[in-house]
Amino acid sequence: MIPASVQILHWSHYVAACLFALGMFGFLIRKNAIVVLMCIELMLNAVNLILVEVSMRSGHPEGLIFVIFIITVAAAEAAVGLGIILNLYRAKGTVNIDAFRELQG
Amino acid sequence: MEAFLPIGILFLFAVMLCAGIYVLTNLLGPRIFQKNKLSTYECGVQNPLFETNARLPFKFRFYLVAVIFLLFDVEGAFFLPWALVYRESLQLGANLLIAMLVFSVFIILGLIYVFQNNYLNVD
Amino acid sequence: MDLTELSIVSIKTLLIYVAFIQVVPVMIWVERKGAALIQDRPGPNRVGPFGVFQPIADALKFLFKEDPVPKEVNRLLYNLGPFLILLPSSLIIAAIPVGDRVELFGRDILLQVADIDVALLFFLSISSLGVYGILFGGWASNNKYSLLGAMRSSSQVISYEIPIALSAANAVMFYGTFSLRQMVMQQEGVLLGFLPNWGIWFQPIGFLVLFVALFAETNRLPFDLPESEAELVGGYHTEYGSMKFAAFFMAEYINLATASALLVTLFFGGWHVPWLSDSWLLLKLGSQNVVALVQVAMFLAKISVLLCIFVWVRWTVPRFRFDQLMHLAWGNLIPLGLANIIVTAILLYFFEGR
Amino acid sequence: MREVFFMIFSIFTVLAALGVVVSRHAIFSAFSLVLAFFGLAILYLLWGTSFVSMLQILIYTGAIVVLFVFVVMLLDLKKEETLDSAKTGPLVMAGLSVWFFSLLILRALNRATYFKSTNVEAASDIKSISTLLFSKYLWGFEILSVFLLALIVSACVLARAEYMERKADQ
Repeated sequence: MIPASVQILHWSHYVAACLFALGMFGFLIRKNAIVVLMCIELMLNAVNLILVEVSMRSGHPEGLIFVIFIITVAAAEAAVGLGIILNLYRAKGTVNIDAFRELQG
Repeated sequence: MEAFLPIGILFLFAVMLCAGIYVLTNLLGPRIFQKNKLSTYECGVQNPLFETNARLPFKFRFYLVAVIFLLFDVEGAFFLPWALVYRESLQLGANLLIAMLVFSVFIILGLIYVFQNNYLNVD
Repeated sequence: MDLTELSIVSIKTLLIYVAFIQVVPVMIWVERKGAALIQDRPGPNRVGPFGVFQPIADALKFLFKEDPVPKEVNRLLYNLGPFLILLPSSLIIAAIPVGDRVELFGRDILLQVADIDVALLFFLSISSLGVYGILFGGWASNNKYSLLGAMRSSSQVISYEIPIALSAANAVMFYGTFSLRQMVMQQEGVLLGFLPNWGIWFQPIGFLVLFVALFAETNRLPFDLPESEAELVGGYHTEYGSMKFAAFFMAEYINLATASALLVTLFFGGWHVPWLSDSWLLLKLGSQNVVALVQVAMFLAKISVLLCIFVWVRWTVPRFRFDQLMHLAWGNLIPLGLANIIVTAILLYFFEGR
Repeated sequence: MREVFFMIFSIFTVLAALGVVVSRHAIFSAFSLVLAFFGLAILYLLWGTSFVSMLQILIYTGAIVVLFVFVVMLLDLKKEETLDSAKTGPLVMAGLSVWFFSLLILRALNRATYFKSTNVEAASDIKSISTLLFSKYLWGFEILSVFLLALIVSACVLARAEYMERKADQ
């Protein structure tokens, strides 16, 4: 294993950072619960992109295995998250996250 | 990566075809707009029948189909890499066969569960 | 990727794409003539001899018809709807190996848009994108019937994607590769003396599952529920006018052609002439280009046989009810595909395992 | 040649991701999510992993976002005011945290040096990924199947079709 001083910062680093930043921004700002879930998916994809890029440039394919597992977990998260949102919609009649404030006493 | 360049070219041709269709239709088609032509098709009924809430549960079954599809699609996708390496791995013994049998047991359990509570009787 | 190679690739892509688009008018004519034959009526014979120019007349009619866009429809998705189906179905053409290779301009040109090593996986994932055209088209036309039609049609299309994935996995297990070109290479010559060396003899159940699932994937009868005139007034393309309505059917026929091309590539030996091996053909016919011509003709013959079967089934089998349709997918095809994979895995172990 | 494609599709993906956050109606954000994932799949392709990019299109764009679109079509959402109705406080805080976080990532990555293994090309085609998946990570694969079974049960219970029917019919 020889340390390689590869040109570190590449386009996809910026893309991944922007994706994560946008996902986080949407997660904090948006009022619609479904769009919040979509922004979480965006964040997961930013992680995937960095994993693919680093594993391809360094030659270790383990990163790709992690990407496959992350895709599965993201599918799981979307399925259960949307199930919860549907139940909240049935209980509250709206998907706006301001309405789900039961625990605030 | 080089092999995917022709697919990009094919995509360009497809986009050109679609744009051609869209532009030709707008150029050649006549423009005679009457009121009733512009409202969506309602079978002649003025106020659409099922405006009430009754539609909600009917549509929930489609959500169920989509969720169960998502989970089984992920499981189906795991069969693809397995199938790729299964034939060579037989020389090294049957551990891939056993791995897939265990995987299929859980899929079958999932299918049985879905069918037993007939979540999928979408009618 | 110098310029000459780029131009060769783009010309080849254009030729193959136009060839696949020519399937649409031919299929319109075959469909109407086939239906007429089955229902014992003459069918279109006014426009030109035997109604051969009828598809052209239809195309012109669609072009010159007005395209009324209802008011309360949101423009972007409404206009994008039909093209979101047409784009994926034309992208799938890239994975189909039409012929072996041709020696022109001193180069070996593969008779295939893109020889990628993930061709079958590419086919699966791009065909799963077709759902968006149905969903957005149905939702954007802002009409109860088209919304429900879009939901029913897309739940049918997605629940038939899993049997396709399972039978594809079965095929990959046999051929040991995703590339459709290698799969066709392995189906050459003669098997057990009298059979052509096709894939169907090894995986009959895989073929059955894929054949039925591809019917549903292309929304063909007997899985024609979303467009069934009786219940849903035309399903998700109720609100579409002239050429956009034609775009839906163009996409359906291109899907039909690519689906039968996939069946031919996986199970009926692609561009191989049955019983004859390529080297023998090269010996007989001299130059490689003539052999390639014969191979492409054989590929087209096999596809047309399957297309006629599609048309024949459409006009003889009654339509499924929606829950029967879902039961067929989840209750019969998916367990059958799964069992097929397990059984073939075990058999392979006994024949080849240590 | 490859750098040009990288630049085009990077910008395309970021713009599509921006569309997800900004668009007014949930179905437009779902549509731009599809474009973002498609752009990402092409980026993976440019990096050379055709298997992961096809998997991304197959599962992410072909199943997860379809589920999102189904749910959005299920609940007839009205067009909502997105950004201007939010109070300015969380907006500024969110913007700052976003900016700070992306800076953090870039800073950390800048110093990372890779230990380049010898066989870059061999390690990345499908066969080697699959053999690795089923040799070293076989247990992860088995645990995944149990995980997916638990998911099927939980997703079905969450949907609770019968209970919803009764509730909606009252």
